[in-house]
Amino acid sequence: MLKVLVTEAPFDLAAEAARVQGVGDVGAVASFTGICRADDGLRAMVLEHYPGMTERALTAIAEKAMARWPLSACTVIHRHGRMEPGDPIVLVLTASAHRAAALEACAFLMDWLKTKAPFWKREELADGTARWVEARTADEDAATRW
Amino acid sequence: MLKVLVTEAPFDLAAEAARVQGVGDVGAVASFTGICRADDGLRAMVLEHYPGMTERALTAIAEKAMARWPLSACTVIHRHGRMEPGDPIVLVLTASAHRAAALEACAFLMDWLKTKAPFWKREELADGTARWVEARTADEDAATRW
Amino acid sequence: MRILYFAWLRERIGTGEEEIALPEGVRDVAALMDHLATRSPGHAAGFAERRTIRCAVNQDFADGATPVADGDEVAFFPPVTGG
Amino acid sequence: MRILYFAWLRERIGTGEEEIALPEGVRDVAALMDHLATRSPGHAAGFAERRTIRCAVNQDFADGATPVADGDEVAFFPPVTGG
Repeated sequence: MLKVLVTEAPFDLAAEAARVQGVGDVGAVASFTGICRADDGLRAMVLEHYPGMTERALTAIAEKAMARWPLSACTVIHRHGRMEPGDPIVLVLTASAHRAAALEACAFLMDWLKTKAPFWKREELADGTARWVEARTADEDAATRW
Repeated sequence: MLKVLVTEAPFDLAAEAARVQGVGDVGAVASFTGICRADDGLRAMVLEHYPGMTERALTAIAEKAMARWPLSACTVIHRHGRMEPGDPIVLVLTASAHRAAALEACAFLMDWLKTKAPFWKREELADGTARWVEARTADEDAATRW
Repeated sequence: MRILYFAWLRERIGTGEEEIALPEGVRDVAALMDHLATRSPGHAAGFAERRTIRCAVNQDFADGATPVADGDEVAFFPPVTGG
Repeated sequence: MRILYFAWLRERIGTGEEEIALPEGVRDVAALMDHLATRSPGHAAGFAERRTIRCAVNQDFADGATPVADGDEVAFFPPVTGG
Protein backbone atom coordinates (compact mmCIF):
# COMPACT_ATOMS: atom_id res chain seq x y z
CA MET A 1 0.00 0.00 0.00
CA LEU A 2 1.42 3.30 -1.11
CA LYS A 3 0.56 6.75 0.22
CA VAL A 4 2.01 10.01 -1.08
CA LEU A 5 0.94 13.37 0.28
CA VAL A 6 2.19 16.90 -0.39
CA THR A 7 0.68 19.27 2.11
CA GLU A 8 1.15 22.46 4.11
CA ALA A 9 -0.24 20.82 7.25
CA PRO A 10 1.84 19.05 9.90
CA PHE A 11 1.69 15.24 9.92
CA ASP A 12 0.95 12.75 12.66
CA LEU A 13 3.73 10.15 13.01
CA ALA A 14 1.74 7.90 15.35
CA ALA A 15 -1.32 7.81 13.09
CA GLU A 16 0.78 7.14 9.99
CA ALA A 17 2.75 4.40 11.75
CA ALA A 18 -0.44 2.74 13.00
CA ARG A 19 -1.76 2.82 9.44
CA VAL A 20 1.18 0.96 7.87
CA GLN A 21 1.35 -1.51 10.78
CA GLY A 22 -2.09 -2.80 9.97
CA VAL A 23 -1.29 -3.76 6.38
CA GLY A 24 -0.24 -7.34 5.65
CA ASP A 25 2.29 -9.40 7.59
CA VAL A 26 4.32 -6.61 9.21
CA GLY A 27 7.28 -7.39 11.46
CA ALA A 28 9.19 -4.15 10.92
CA VAL A 29 8.28 -0.49 10.57
CA ALA A 30 11.01 2.06 9.86
CA SER A 31 10.43 5.80 9.85
CA PHE A 32 12.38 8.91 9.06
CA THR A 33 11.35 12.42 10.02
CA GLY A 34 13.21 15.43 8.62
CA ILE A 35 13.06 18.50 10.83
CA CYS A 36 13.77 22.18 10.20
CA ARG A 37 17.05 23.06 11.95
CA ALA A 38 18.06 26.38 13.50
CA ASP A 39 21.68 26.26 12.35
CA ASP A 40 23.36 29.33 10.83
CA GLY A 41 20.86 31.62 12.53
CA LEU A 42 17.89 30.32 10.56
CA ARG A 43 14.60 31.91 11.59
CA ALA A 44 12.30 30.26 9.08
CA MET A 45 12.36 28.21 5.89
CA VAL A 46 9.99 28.39 2.94
CA LEU A 47 9.66 25.25 0.85
CA GLU A 48 8.56 25.88 -2.72
CA HIS A 49 7.49 22.97 -4.89
CA TYR A 50 6.13 22.15 -8.36
CA PRO A 51 2.45 21.21 -7.84
CA GLY A 52 1.57 18.19 -9.95
CA MET A 53 5.12 17.13 -10.69
CA THR A 54 5.90 16.80 -6.97
CA GLU A 55 3.18 14.21 -6.38
CA ARG A 56 4.24 12.47 -9.59
CA ALA A 57 7.91 12.36 -8.59
CA LEU A 58 7.20 11.19 -5.03
CA THR A 59 4.89 8.46 -6.33
CA ALA A 60 7.55 7.28 -8.79
CA ILE A 61 10.15 7.12 -5.99
CA ALA A 62 7.78 5.24 -3.66
CA GLU A 63 6.89 2.79 -6.46
CA LYS A 64 10.59 2.20 -7.05
CA ALA A 65 11.02 1.33 -3.36
CA MET A 66 8.00 -1.02 -3.42
CA ALA A 67 9.41 -2.78 -6.49
CA ARG A 68 12.90 -3.13 -5.05
CA TRP A 69 12.10 -4.23 -1.48
CA PRO A 70 9.32 -6.52 -0.24
CA LEU A 71 7.33 -3.75 1.44
CA SER A 72 3.73 -4.13 2.53
CA ALA A 73 3.35 -0.36 2.88
CA CYS A 74 5.25 2.80 2.04
CA THR A 75 4.23 6.34 3.03
CA VAL A 76 5.84 9.60 1.92
CA ILE A 77 4.55 12.91 3.28
CA HIS A 78 6.35 16.10 2.31
CA ARG A 79 5.30 19.52 3.50
CA HIS A 80 5.64 22.79 1.61
CA GLY A 81 5.24 26.40 2.70
CA ARG A 82 6.75 28.16 5.68
CA MET A 83 8.44 26.23 8.50
CA GLU A 84 10.26 27.25 11.65
CA PRO A 85 13.08 25.49 13.52
CA GLY A 86 11.74 22.32 15.14
CA ASP A 87 8.92 21.90 12.61
CA PRO A 88 8.78 18.53 10.83
CA ILE A 89 9.28 18.78 7.05
CA VAL A 90 9.17 15.26 5.68
CA LEU A 91 8.05 11.83 6.86
CA VAL A 92 8.93 8.50 5.27
CA LEU A 93 7.53 5.24 6.62
CA THR A 94 8.16 1.70 5.42
CA ALA A 95 6.64 -1.56 6.61
CA SER A 96 7.89 -5.05 5.81
CA ALA A 97 8.04 -8.56 7.22
CA HIS A 98 11.76 -8.07 7.99
CA ARG A 99 13.91 -5.25 9.27
CA ALA A 100 16.54 -4.98 6.55
CA ALA A 101 13.94 -4.25 3.85
CA ALA A 102 12.18 -1.61 5.95
CA LEU A 103 15.41 0.16 6.99
CA GLU A 104 17.07 0.07 3.58
CA ALA A 105 13.97 1.27 1.77
CA CYS A 106 13.60 4.11 4.27
CA ALA A 107 17.18 5.28 3.62
CA PHE A 108 16.69 4.89 -0.15
CA LEU A 109 13.48 6.95 -0.11
CA MET A 110 15.17 9.83 1.72
CA ASP A 111 18.22 9.79 -0.57
CA TRP A 112 16.09 9.85 -3.70
CA LEU A 113 13.68 12.40 -2.31
CA LYS A 114 16.57 14.77 -1.68
CA THR A 115 17.67 14.71 -5.31
CA LYS A 116 14.65 13.68 -7.38
CA ALA A 117 11.64 15.57 -5.99
CA PRO A 118 11.02 19.17 -7.08
CA PHE A 119 11.34 21.10 -3.81
CA TRP A 120 13.41 24.20 -3.18
CA LYS A 121 14.30 25.59 0.24
CA ARG A 122 14.62 29.31 0.94
CA GLU A 123 16.10 30.22 4.30
CA GLU A 124 15.23 33.39 6.19
CA LEU A 125 18.01 34.33 8.58
CA ALA A 126 17.94 36.17 11.89
CA ASP A 127 19.79 39.14 10.32
CA GLY A 128 16.87 39.74 7.95
CA THR A 129 18.54 38.31 4.84
CA ALA A 130 17.26 35.34 2.86
CA ARG A 131 18.94 32.81 0.61
CA TRP A 132 18.13 29.80 -1.51
CA VAL A 133 19.71 26.61 -0.22
CA GLU A 134 22.22 25.15 -2.67
CA ALA A 135 22.12 21.49 -3.65
CA ARG A 136 24.82 19.38 -1.98
CA THR A 137 27.15 17.06 -3.86
CA ALA A 138 26.91 14.68 -0.88
CA ASP A 139 23.18 14.30 -1.52
CA GLU A 140 23.83 13.45 -5.16
CA ASP A 141 26.43 10.87 -4.10
CA ALA A 142 24.01 9.36 -1.57
CA ALA A 143 21.32 9.00 -4.24
CA THR A 144 23.60 7.27 -6.74
CA ARG A 145 24.65 4.53 -4.31
CA TRP A 146 21.30 2.75 -4.76
CA MET B 1 20.84 11.76 25.63
CA LEU B 2 20.45 8.07 26.07
CA LYS B 3 17.38 6.18 27.21
CA VAL B 4 17.19 2.42 27.71
CA LEU B 5 14.09 0.71 29.00
CA VAL B 6 13.19 -2.97 29.44
CA THR B 7 9.52 -3.29 30.22
CA GLU B 8 6.42 -5.43 29.90
CA ALA B 9 4.28 -2.43 28.97
CA PRO B 10 3.63 -1.22 25.41
CA PHE B 11 5.50 1.93 24.32
CA ASP B 12 4.33 5.17 22.76
CA LEU B 13 6.17 5.93 19.50
CA ALA B 14 4.85 9.50 19.26
CA ALA B 15 5.84 10.41 22.81
CA GLU B 16 9.30 8.88 22.40
CA ALA B 17 9.84 10.63 19.06
CA ALA B 18 8.74 13.99 20.52
CA ARG B 19 11.22 13.46 23.35
CA VAL B 20 14.28 12.94 21.14
CA GLN B 21 13.23 15.77 18.79
CA GLY B 22 13.55 18.30 21.58
CA VAL B 23 17.19 17.49 22.38
CA GLY B 24 19.90 19.60 20.72
CA ASP B 25 20.08 20.56 17.04
CA VAL B 26 17.95 17.83 15.50
CA GLY B 27 17.37 17.65 11.75
CA ALA B 28 16.69 13.92 11.50
CA VAL B 29 14.86 11.35 13.58
CA ALA B 30 14.92 7.71 12.53
CA SER B 31 12.88 5.01 14.20
CA PHE B 32 12.48 1.27 13.99
CA THR B 33 9.63 -0.70 15.49
CA GLY B 34 9.78 -4.49 15.62
CA ILE B 35 6.38 -6.17 15.67
CA CYS B 36 5.21 -9.66 16.58
CA ARG B 37 4.29 -11.47 13.34
CA ALA B 38 1.65 -14.14 12.84
CA ASP B 39 3.67 -16.28 10.43
CA ASP B 40 3.83 -20.06 10.80
CA GLY B 41 0.58 -20.08 12.74
CA LEU B 42 1.99 -18.16 15.68
CA ARG B 43 -0.61 -17.43 18.35
CA ALA B 44 1.62 -15.73 20.92
CA MET B 45 5.24 -15.16 21.77
CA VAL B 46 6.87 -15.04 25.19
CA LEU B 47 10.07 -13.04 25.48
CA GLU B 48 12.33 -14.14 28.30
CA HIS B 49 15.28 -11.96 29.30
CA TYR B 50 18.11 -11.70 31.82
CA PRO B 51 17.13 -8.92 34.24
CA GLY B 52 20.10 -6.72 35.00
CA MET B 53 22.27 -7.93 32.14
CA THR B 54 19.63 -6.88 29.61
CA GLU B 55 19.70 -3.23 30.70
CA ARG B 56 23.49 -3.39 30.84
CA ALA B 57 23.79 -4.87 27.32
CA LEU B 58 21.29 -2.42 25.80
CA THR B 59 23.07 0.53 27.43
CA ALA B 60 26.44 -0.67 26.10
CA ILE B 61 24.98 -0.98 22.57
CA ALA B 62 23.38 2.47 22.76
CA GLU B 63 26.63 4.00 24.05
CA LYS B 64 28.47 2.39 21.15
CA ALA B 65 26.04 4.05 18.72
CA MET B 66 26.41 7.43 20.44
CA ALA B 67 30.21 7.15 20.24
CA ARG B 68 30.22 6.11 16.60
CA TRP B 69 27.66 8.53 15.13
CA PRO B 70 27.00 12.18 16.08
CA LEU B 71 23.66 11.52 17.76
CA SER B 72 21.95 13.99 20.04
CA ALA B 73 19.64 11.29 21.38
CA CYS B 74 19.24 7.53 21.27
CA THR B 75 16.37 5.53 22.74
CA VAL B 76 16.06 1.75 23.03
CA ILE B 77 12.91 0.21 24.47
CA HIS B 78 12.59 -3.57 24.49
CA ARG B 79 9.60 -5.38 25.88
CA HIS B 80 9.55 -8.77 27.57
CA GLY B 81 6.72 -11.10 28.53
CA ARG B 82 3.84 -12.29 26.40
CA MET B 83 3.01 -10.74 23.04
CA GLU B 84 0.46 -11.48 20.35
CA PRO B 85 0.66 -10.91 16.59
CA GLY B 86 0.55 -7.19 15.88
CA ASP B 87 2.01 -6.23 19.26
CA PRO B 88 5.13 -4.03 19.16
CA ILE B 89 8.22 -5.69 20.66
CA VAL B 90 11.09 -3.26 20.29
CA LEU B 91 11.55 0.43 19.53
CA VAL B 92 14.78 2.14 18.53
CA LEU B 93 14.95 5.90 17.95
CA THR B 94 17.91 8.01 16.90
CA ALA B 95 18.16 11.78 16.50
CA SER B 96 20.94 13.66 14.75
CA ALA B 97 21.61 16.85 12.82
CA HIS B 98 21.80 14.83 9.60
CA ARG B 99 19.93 11.88 8.12
CA ALA B 100 22.78 9.47 7.40
CA ALA B 101 23.86 9.34 11.07
CA ALA B 102 20.30 8.80 12.30
CA LEU B 103 19.49 6.08 9.75
CA GLU B 104 22.77 4.20 10.02
CA ALA B 105 22.75 4.26 13.82
CA CYS B 106 19.17 2.96 13.80
CA ALA B 107 20.13 0.00 11.59
CA PHE B 108 23.25 -0.66 13.69
CA LEU B 109 21.26 -0.67 16.94
CA MET B 110 18.79 -3.24 15.60
CA ASP B 111 21.54 -5.49 14.22
CA TRP B 112 23.43 -5.46 17.50
CA LEU B 113 20.31 -5.83 19.60
CA LYS B 114 19.44 -8.99 17.71
CA THR B 115 22.73 -10.66 18.57
CA LYS B 116 24.07 -8.98 21.71
CA ALA B 117 21.11 -8.50 24.07
CA PRO B 118 19.98 -11.41 26.27
CA PHE B 119 16.44 -12.07 25.03
CA TRP B 120 14.94 -15.40 24.03
CA LYS B 121 11.72 -15.86 22.10
CA ARG B 122 9.37 -18.76 22.72
CA GLU B 123 6.59 -19.18 20.16
CA GLU B 124 3.19 -20.66 20.97
CA LEU B 125 1.57 -22.05 17.84
CA ALA B 126 -2.07 -22.42 16.88
CA ASP B 127 -1.77 -26.26 17.09
CA GLY B 128 -0.99 -25.98 20.81
CA THR B 129 2.73 -26.70 20.53
CA ALA B 130 5.47 -24.31 21.56
CA ARG B 131 9.09 -23.87 20.51
CA TRP B 132 12.12 -21.72 21.23
CA VAL B 133 13.13 -19.57 18.27
CA GLU B 134 16.57 -20.46 16.96
CA ALA B 135 19.20 -17.80 16.34
CA ARG B 136 19.67 -16.95 12.66
CA THR B 137 23.05 -16.89 10.94
CA ALA B 138 21.78 -13.92 8.91
CA ASP B 139 21.43 -11.91 12.12
CA GLU B 140 24.99 -12.73 13.11
CA ASP B 141 26.19 -11.67 9.65
CA ALA B 142 24.22 -8.40 9.89
CA ALA B 143 25.79 -7.60 13.25
CA THR B 144 29.35 -8.19 12.08
CA ARG B 145 29.08 -5.76 9.15
CA TRP B 146 29.41 -2.78 11.52
CA MET C 1 3.27 26.19 -24.62
CA ARG C 2 3.41 26.71 -20.90
CA ILE C 3 6.74 27.67 -19.32
CA LEU C 4 7.24 27.47 -15.52
CA TYR C 5 10.05 28.85 -13.35
CA PHE C 6 10.85 27.96 -9.76
CA ALA C 7 13.00 29.23 -6.87
CA TRP C 8 15.69 31.82 -7.73
CA LEU C 9 15.08 31.38 -11.43
CA ARG C 10 11.48 32.52 -10.89
CA GLU C 11 12.73 35.51 -8.90
CA ARG C 12 15.31 36.55 -11.50
CA ILE C 13 12.90 36.24 -14.39
CA GLY C 14 10.17 38.00 -12.43
CA THR C 15 7.40 35.49 -13.12
CA GLY C 16 6.60 31.90 -12.26
CA GLU C 17 4.70 31.13 -15.42
CA GLU C 18 4.30 32.32 -18.99
CA GLU C 19 2.59 31.15 -22.15
CA ILE C 20 4.66 31.31 -25.34
CA ALA C 21 4.25 30.14 -28.89
CA LEU C 22 6.92 27.60 -29.80
CA PRO C 23 9.28 29.55 -32.10
CA GLU C 24 10.15 28.25 -35.54
CA GLY C 25 13.14 25.89 -35.42
CA VAL C 26 13.06 25.21 -31.65
CA ARG C 27 12.93 21.45 -31.23
CA ASP C 28 14.66 20.71 -27.94
CA VAL C 29 15.15 22.09 -24.44
CA ALA C 30 18.57 23.61 -25.23
CA ALA C 31 17.16 25.60 -28.14
CA LEU C 32 14.18 26.64 -26.04
CA MET C 33 16.55 28.01 -23.38
CA ASP C 34 18.43 29.99 -26.06
CA HIS C 35 15.13 31.48 -27.13
CA LEU C 36 13.82 32.23 -23.61
CA ALA C 37 17.10 33.98 -22.67
CA THR C 38 16.32 36.66 -25.30
CA ARG C 39 12.91 37.60 -23.91
CA SER C 40 14.07 40.16 -21.28
CA PRO C 41 17.11 41.19 -19.23
CA GLY C 42 15.63 39.12 -16.37
CA HIS C 43 15.45 36.06 -18.63
CA ALA C 44 19.03 36.69 -19.78
CA ALA C 45 20.20 36.87 -16.16
CA GLY C 46 18.20 33.78 -15.23
CA PHE C 47 19.62 31.67 -18.04
CA ALA C 48 23.16 33.08 -17.75
CA GLU C 49 24.56 29.98 -16.08
CA ARG C 50 22.96 27.10 -17.92
CA ARG C 51 24.75 24.35 -16.02
CA THR C 52 23.03 25.39 -12.79
CA ILE C 53 19.57 25.01 -14.34
CA ARG C 54 17.53 21.82 -14.38
CA CYS C 55 14.47 21.13 -16.49
CA ALA C 56 11.29 19.08 -16.69
CA VAL C 57 9.15 18.45 -19.77
CA ASN C 58 5.55 17.54 -19.00
CA GLN C 59 6.56 16.97 -15.35
CA ASP C 60 9.34 14.51 -16.08
CA PHE C 61 12.99 15.45 -15.52
CA ALA C 62 14.60 16.27 -18.86
CA ASP C 63 17.86 17.61 -20.28
CA GLY C 64 19.04 19.84 -23.13
CA ALA C 65 18.47 17.15 -25.75
CA THR C 66 14.88 16.38 -24.69
CA PRO C 67 12.47 17.25 -27.54
CA VAL C 68 9.82 19.93 -26.99
CA ALA C 69 6.59 20.49 -28.93
CA ASP C 70 3.78 22.98 -28.84
CA GLY C 71 1.41 22.18 -25.98
CA ASP C 72 4.17 20.91 -23.72
CA GLU C 73 4.59 22.11 -20.15
CA VAL C 74 8.27 22.95 -19.70
CA ALA C 75 9.68 23.91 -16.29
CA PHE C 76 13.10 25.36 -15.42
CA PHE C 77 14.56 25.41 -11.91
CA PRO C 78 17.74 25.12 -9.82
CA PRO C 79 18.86 21.69 -8.53
CA VAL C 80 16.29 20.47 -6.02
CA THR C 81 16.84 20.81 -2.26
CA GLY C 82 13.90 19.09 -0.55
CA GLY C 83 13.79 16.49 2.16
CA MET D 1 28.49 -18.68 43.35
CA ARG D 2 25.23 -17.98 41.58
CA ILE D 3 24.42 -19.92 38.41
CA LEU D 4 21.57 -18.80 36.10
CA TYR D 5 19.92 -20.65 33.23
CA PHE D 6 17.66 -19.21 30.53
CA ALA D 7 15.27 -20.37 27.81
CA TRP D 8 15.42 -24.10 26.85
CA LEU D 9 18.48 -24.60 29.02
CA ARG D 10 16.45 -23.51 32.05
CA GLU D 11 13.67 -25.91 31.03
CA ARG D 12 15.99 -28.89 30.54
CA ILE D 13 17.81 -28.35 33.82
CA GLY D 14 14.54 -27.71 35.62
CA THR D 15 15.58 -24.54 37.40
CA GLY D 16 16.48 -20.97 36.48
CA GLU D 17 18.91 -20.40 39.30
CA GLU D 18 21.11 -22.29 41.74
CA GLU D 19 23.78 -21.48 44.27
CA ILE D 20 26.85 -23.68 44.20
CA ALA D 21 30.24 -23.69 45.89
CA LEU D 22 33.02 -23.29 43.33
CA PRO D 23 34.58 -26.79 43.17
CA GLU D 24 38.28 -27.27 43.71
CA GLY D 25 40.25 -26.84 40.47
CA VAL D 26 37.49 -25.09 38.48
CA ARG D 27 39.03 -21.89 37.18
CA ASP D 28 37.22 -21.11 33.92
CA VAL D 29 33.81 -21.37 32.27
CA ALA D 30 34.66 -24.58 30.38
CA ALA D 31 35.62 -26.38 33.59
CA LEU D 32 32.52 -25.01 35.32
CA MET D 33 30.34 -26.48 32.54
CA ASP D 34 32.05 -29.87 32.96
CA HIS D 35 31.21 -29.70 36.63
CA LEU D 36 27.62 -28.53 36.23
CA ALA D 37 26.90 -31.31 33.69
CA THR D 38 27.47 -33.90 36.48
CA ARG D 39 24.89 -32.45 38.88
CA SER D 40 21.78 -34.23 37.47
CA PRO D 41 20.45 -35.97 34.35
CA GLY D 42 18.75 -32.63 33.49
CA HIS D 43 22.08 -30.82 33.73
CA ALA D 44 23.70 -33.51 31.60
CA ALA D 45 21.00 -33.09 28.94
CA GLY D 46 21.25 -29.30 29.11
CA PHE D 47 25.02 -29.25 28.64
CA ALA D 48 25.08 -32.11 26.08
CA GLU D 49 25.69 -29.81 23.13
CA ARG D 50 28.18 -27.30 24.39
CA ARG D 51 28.54 -25.40 21.12
CA THR D 52 24.91 -24.32 21.29
CA ILE D 53 25.37 -22.75 24.74
CA ARG D 54 26.43 -19.17 25.39
CA CYS D 55 27.64 -17.76 28.67
CA ALA D 56 27.94 -14.55 30.67
CA VAL D 57 30.15 -13.94 33.71
CA ASN D 58 28.96 -11.12 35.95
CA GLN D 59 26.56 -10.03 33.19
CA ASP D 60 29.20 -9.70 30.47
CA PHE D 61 29.31 -12.15 27.55
CA ALA D 62 32.06 -14.68 28.13
CA ASP D 63 33.48 -17.89 26.60
CA GLY D 64 34.99 -21.15 27.76
CA ALA D 65 38.32 -19.54 28.61
CA THR D 66 36.84 -16.78 30.76
CA PRO D 67 38.02 -17.14 34.40
CA VAL D 68 35.45 -17.73 37.13
CA ALA D 69 35.83 -17.17 40.87
CA ASP D 70 33.69 -17.72 43.93
CA GLY D 71 31.11 -14.96 44.23
CA ASP D 72 30.70 -14.62 40.45
CA GLU D 73 27.29 -14.65 38.78
CA VAL D 74 27.55 -17.03 35.83
CA ALA D 75 24.71 -17.45 33.34
CA PHE D 76 24.22 -20.09 30.62
CA PHE D 77 21.76 -19.75 27.76
CA PRO D 78 21.12 -20.45 24.06
CA PRO D 79 22.15 -17.88 21.41
CA VAL D 80 19.98 -14.78 21.89
CA THR D 81 16.90 -14.14 19.72
CA GLY D 82 15.54 -10.72 20.71
CA GLY D 83 14.63 -7.70 18.59
